[in-house]
Amino acid sequence: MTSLLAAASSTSFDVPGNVAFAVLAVLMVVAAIRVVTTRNVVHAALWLVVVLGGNAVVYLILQAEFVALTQLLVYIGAIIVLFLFGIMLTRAPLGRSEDLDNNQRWIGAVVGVLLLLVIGYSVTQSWGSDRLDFAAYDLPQVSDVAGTAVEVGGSGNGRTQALANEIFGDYLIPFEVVSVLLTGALIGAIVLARRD
Amino acid sequence: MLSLFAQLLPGPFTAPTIDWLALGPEIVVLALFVVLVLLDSIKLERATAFMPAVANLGFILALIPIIVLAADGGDRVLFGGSYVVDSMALILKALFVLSAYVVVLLSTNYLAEGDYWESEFYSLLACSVLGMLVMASSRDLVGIFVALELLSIPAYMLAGWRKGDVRSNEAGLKYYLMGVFASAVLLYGMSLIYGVGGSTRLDVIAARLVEVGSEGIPVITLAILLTLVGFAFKVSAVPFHVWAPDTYEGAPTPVTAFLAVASKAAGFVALIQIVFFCFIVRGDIIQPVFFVLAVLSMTVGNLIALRQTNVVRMLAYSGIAQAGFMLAPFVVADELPVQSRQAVVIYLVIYAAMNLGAFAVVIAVARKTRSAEIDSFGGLFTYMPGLAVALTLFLASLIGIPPLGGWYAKFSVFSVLIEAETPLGLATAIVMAINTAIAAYYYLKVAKAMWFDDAPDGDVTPVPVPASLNAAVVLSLVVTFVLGVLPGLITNVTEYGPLAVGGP
Amino acid sequence: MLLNQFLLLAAVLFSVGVYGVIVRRNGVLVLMSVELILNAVNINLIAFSTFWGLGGQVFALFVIAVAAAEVGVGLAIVLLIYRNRRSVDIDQLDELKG
Amino acid sequence: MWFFTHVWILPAVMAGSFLLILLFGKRLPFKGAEVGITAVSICLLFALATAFNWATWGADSPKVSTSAPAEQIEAVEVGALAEVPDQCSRVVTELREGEGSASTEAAPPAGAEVPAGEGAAPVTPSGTGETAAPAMGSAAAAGGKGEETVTRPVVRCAPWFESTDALVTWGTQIDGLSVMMIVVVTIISLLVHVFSTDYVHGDRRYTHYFAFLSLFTGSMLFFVLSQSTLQMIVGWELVGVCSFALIGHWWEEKPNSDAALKAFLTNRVGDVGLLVGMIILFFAAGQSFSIMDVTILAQEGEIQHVLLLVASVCLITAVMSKSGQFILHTWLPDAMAGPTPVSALIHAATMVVAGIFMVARLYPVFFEGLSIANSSVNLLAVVGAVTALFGAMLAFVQKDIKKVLAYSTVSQLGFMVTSLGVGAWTAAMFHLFTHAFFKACLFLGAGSLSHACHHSFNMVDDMGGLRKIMPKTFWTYLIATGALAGIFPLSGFWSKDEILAGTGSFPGTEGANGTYHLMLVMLLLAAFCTAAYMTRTIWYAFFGEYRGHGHPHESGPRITVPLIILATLGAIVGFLNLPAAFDFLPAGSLTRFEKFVEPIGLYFPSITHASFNPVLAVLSVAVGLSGIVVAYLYYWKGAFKGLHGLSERNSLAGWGKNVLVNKYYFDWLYTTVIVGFVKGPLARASNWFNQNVIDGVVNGVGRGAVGVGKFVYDDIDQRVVDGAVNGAGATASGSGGVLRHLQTGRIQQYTALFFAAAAILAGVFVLFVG
Repeated sequence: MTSLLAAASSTSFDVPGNVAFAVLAVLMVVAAIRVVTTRNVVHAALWLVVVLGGNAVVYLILQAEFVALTQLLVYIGAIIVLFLFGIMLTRAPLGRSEDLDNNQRWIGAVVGVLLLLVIGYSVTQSWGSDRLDFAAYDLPQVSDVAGTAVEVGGSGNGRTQALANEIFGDYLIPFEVVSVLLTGALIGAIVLARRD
Repeated sequence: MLSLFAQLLPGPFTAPTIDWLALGPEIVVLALFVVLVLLDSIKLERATAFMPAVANLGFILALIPIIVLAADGGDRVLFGGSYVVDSMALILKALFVLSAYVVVLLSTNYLAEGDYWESEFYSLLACSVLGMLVMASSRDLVGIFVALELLSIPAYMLAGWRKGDVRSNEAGLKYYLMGVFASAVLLYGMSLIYGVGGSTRLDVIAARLVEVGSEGIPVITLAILLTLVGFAFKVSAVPFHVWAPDTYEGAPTPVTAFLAVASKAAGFVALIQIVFFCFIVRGDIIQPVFFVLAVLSMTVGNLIALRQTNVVRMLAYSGIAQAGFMLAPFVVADELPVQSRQAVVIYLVIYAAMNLGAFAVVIAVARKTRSAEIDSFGGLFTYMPGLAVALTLFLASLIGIPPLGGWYAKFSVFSVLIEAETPLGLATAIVMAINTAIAAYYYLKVAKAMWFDDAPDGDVTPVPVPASLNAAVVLSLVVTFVLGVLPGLITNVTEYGPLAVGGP
Repeated sequence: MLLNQFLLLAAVLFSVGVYGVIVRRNGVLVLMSVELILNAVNINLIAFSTFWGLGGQVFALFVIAVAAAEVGVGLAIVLLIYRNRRSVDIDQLDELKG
Repeated sequence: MWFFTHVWILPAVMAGSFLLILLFGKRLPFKGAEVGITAVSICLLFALATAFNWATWGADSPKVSTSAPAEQIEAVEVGALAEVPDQCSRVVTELREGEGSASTEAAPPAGAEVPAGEGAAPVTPSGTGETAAPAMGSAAAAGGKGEETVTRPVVRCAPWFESTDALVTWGTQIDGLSVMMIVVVTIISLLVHVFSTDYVHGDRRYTHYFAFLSLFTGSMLFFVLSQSTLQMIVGWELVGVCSFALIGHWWEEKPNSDAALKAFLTNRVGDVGLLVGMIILFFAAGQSFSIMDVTILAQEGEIQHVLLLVASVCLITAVMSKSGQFILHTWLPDAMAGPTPVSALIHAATMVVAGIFMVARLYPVFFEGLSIANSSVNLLAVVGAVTALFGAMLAFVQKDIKKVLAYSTVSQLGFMVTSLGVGAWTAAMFHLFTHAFFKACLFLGAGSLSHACHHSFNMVDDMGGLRKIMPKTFWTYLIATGALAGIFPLSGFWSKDEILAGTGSFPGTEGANGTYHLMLVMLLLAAFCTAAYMTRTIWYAFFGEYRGHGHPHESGPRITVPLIILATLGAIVGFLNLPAAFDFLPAGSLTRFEKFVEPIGLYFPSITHASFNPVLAVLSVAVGLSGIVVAYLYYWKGAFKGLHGLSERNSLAGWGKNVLVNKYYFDWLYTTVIVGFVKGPLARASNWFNQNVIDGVVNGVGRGAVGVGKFVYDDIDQRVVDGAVNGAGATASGSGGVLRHLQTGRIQQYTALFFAAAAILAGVFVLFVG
């Protein structure tokens, strides 16, 4: 599948790919908007599943299979469940409720639109016509000490392996730090959430 | 040469070579974390009594590798440049470890008497300090982000540690939510920087930024700005400061001290890393950004502080103003990178000493008055003269009266601003001069209450001050005083070599 | 396919998330909106990594892990508030001000 | 020489005394007073020995002919800096090295004890200077023949800390100016100590009081001996802190603690000027704090004029607050709340003269920066002259005898500042010197009066007729008053006359640095007022009937002896600087003060001296006497009947008096208008704006557009106003600052603010920066 998509993306006008992306994007945007506007807490969580799932598909389109899988496992497998637990434990109204929003909707709208305009303008100005080429994946680049890219041979098949090499190589310290972070968060969350 | 190739080839994984000594401080604090968790889980009956002692011991032990590394000299570069242990990192690590040591001293009686969750408290403290230690060495976007989260997330929980108190809960939630929003904005900025720079390593990004030039790429401005906004939250710069007074007031006071000193210092360290090793090549953007942040912070912080009636809240707003002073050298970061970085570090160290001292006295006084209102400090001199004198000295140092440390901190900032001779730098210096004069007023309000007013309810029986608090006060006082009289001590150790990335 | 279409999708998700955190008064819903922002970040990172190599993917993985920790902690704090106040309406919290 | 290099002992002794009294004072037989008095006595002896040594050291100094070629003069002047070690002044080192290579002829010997510059041909060998001295001033003014004795300052320093580019030192700089200052400070301080043992006897913080007296004296000594500008800042602040502690000594009464706070806060305003000015000088002098470097470079024109100008203006702010100059003078009269001996110390020798000393020490900066030599008006002179006149007028309406003296100090400091401003440096220093004695005498006399009159200072209601009861106080007070009024031959006459001549505007006066007509007129008016208001205090305190309670009595010897000493000194020290025109007197008795105090050399501007003008001298005495006579006729003889009670009858006069009684409304301006504006109206205005304007607009829109308007009403009126304004407005309720309104405690408003700020910042920067 990945090679197929890669081949498709290299053609100059990629109708099926773009149509698929358009459908996906519209779906994700609608779902995201529903998350922040729906009057039902549980529905919001379910719409969020759609966005997160859509994200995983986007990662697949971008040929990041490992991240896509992680996204499915962590987000849809764990975080959404956490949210549902949260909803249950705080006895949120499971049906429609009218007071989920506060009284600054218009501020939120203005700020959101403003941010969208600024980001959209900047991004379009800078990368208006750049095409995806995935070249970086096919020739995994390893940086030497001076930071210049050194090309080494290899195929796309070893990508997950290369990812692992990166994490346990240059990113070893952040990796260990995250492990401590998760332990600490666990301990603290237990203390805060349990009844004394 | 061959081994280098072997490492570069994808295939069998080659473990990176690790300089274990360079990671010494981190390893000690990590060990402290593990020991605390284990001590708690095996449930020794009397374990809680030992917890503060163990924590203190751990932080002191962490100083040993720092001293060894400092004595050893030389910069240690790990993981291809994404983790660097140089003299600046060592000073900052020592600052974090010592601050944590004092915070443990402040917490000991507070926790024991309030019957809070002690061992978990110290574990989370160790976690947070570990994040700070990593921050001081990270030269990589991922490292900075992860370290920032590691130091923040335990702090969110510590702010809400008085579980039964609605105010503490509220403080925790406010801190948490604003922190998460800030991380989100920060991450968005970092993702754009990655897009421009093509690497997560700061030096590589800086080289790319130089290569790209400064014309017609608005996304660079946007990326730098969003990233700085994320850090501006952490250092409570106006207009991203609103969480700070509420959180400081509601959180347990030792945690407030930790947030106001160590956590803020860590935010500044993050700023130092990302500004001096990367964004410095775009002086045209960072100059106005920091000008706005610094001027707003010092002015707004001071003006609101004038109206506070609660000492902790007053210290929170004064901390915002002080953050403005610390942001000021960044305005001239690209003109005088070495001096302005030195000015920030000097200010951080002195600020830590005098602010921790002030909090120590506030905690000690609150043991009697059960309040942090300024009125409740009335007549303190008549019944606890030692504390009154100590707090007066800390406040005098915060005002900037020589020969206490604070004046030298302000002085070094002033001189770097004026030396740079940029219009924005000079403007910042002028605003700062005015604010220095304003600030005296609210600090003196407290001093006046202690010396000149009567005790609010006529109760002038002194309460004993626990040994740990005394130690904290004395330690802070000595540092404040020594750094004021002999600022050479700190200027000498903050003399670094040239930066990895120079000016434009 | 253009790089820009992914970036714009991310920008929209980001803005919608920002709207959500400003507007939603239920603590859990605010956390959900934060997830929208973080996912926008991840789309950016992965899209850029097609140009620059695997660094972006690594970064995205870290973001996912940290997000999980953040949500856990956040829910713990929200639960704590709920236990003391019987409400997760974060807009009602104003004990501390001035 | 030993005294010059070990003068650091003075502040050290006082600091030691402070610690000793603080730690052990309560257990000592005299509660610590003996420690303080011993320490100050040691310092006084040391200071006198230093002064004596300085006089002989001056005799050994190299001479230079004023008509010699410029290079030779400079060679001698560089040589005279032999006692400035290399690490204490970069500029001197460079000069010395440049001298060694460029002009071998005039190379100064390196030896410390050997007078420098002997090789230069027109330079007379040392030891023959005595005869040259009398003619020096006028000869220099004439710009022709004659010789000058070049000052040999002695500088010692130790490294303090190293900043990025500069080595910062601290140490001592001894020349005529600092020698004069340490003598004045120690004499006054010793007498104040002795006086205090009786005056604050039985006070419950007796020990604490003496501890701070020691620290105060030590800080001032530390300040006047400064070798670097940074050290000056430290000394300046220390003096301020000590005065804060001493003014608030009786803090149980709220006005006292308020006065202390006011003194401190007003001074903070000036401190900012000081800090900025000093930092500008630091960079202007090529990153050096050394006073030598700053002064030499400023003097040699190595520093851009505009930098010097900005630095002088900043430093003048500092002088205005520290030395009580118009418009920052308001703290000084309030500072009378402190114990009277402290007032004497503050007004005569320490705190307030710190500003004058700073200008004198860094004089080249002001001289060049304000172009004193060839102008007819400058900021320093204007500030001084205005202060001199307005302060004197304020003294008229005070009932409190100490406040009269306080405004008198304000006015006299104005004389000194004017004098510095017109270039009459020596006259200013001489006036500082004489003023210290007679003003200390007046303050201590007032203390003695109040000691007798049950601690009241109200001379109008609680005193009167004390002439007979307290003869010693009366006579000493009278002499000091005469000195202050400038009556021949008391000391004040000589110094004031020099200042008036120094304005250079009186016909027939020659050799002044500029022509300052306005200043002369204002100073003469001020002199008239001075004589008159002092006569008024004499009337109220010593004549008429006793109006207070109980039976006043003469004070004990510990109070009267210092008074007698000070009055004697106040009467005679004027002879130290007899003008050169008195050439019928032995040559060794003329212009002594000028010879020993005024530096001549590279680090000091070559100022000229106005010649003595007998007409002006007679005029100034006449002005003083006429002030006395007018007041005498008014009070004693009831002359000018029409004027009595004028202020009640005539609305214009009443208005004038009101202005004076209210101190020109400056306090009102500061507290009500400025502070009040920030606290009150600004906050109220914002509140008003919030409630009336925003509310009004929003309500109008809401009412006007019901159709579309439901959205507007719900989302703007209710939410914005309700959320952003009411929540905060209720808390602040008219008292909160406008900025506190942001802190509503509502987390989602914080969120909105956070993202809105980020969005706006991002938008602005993306559009305008990049």
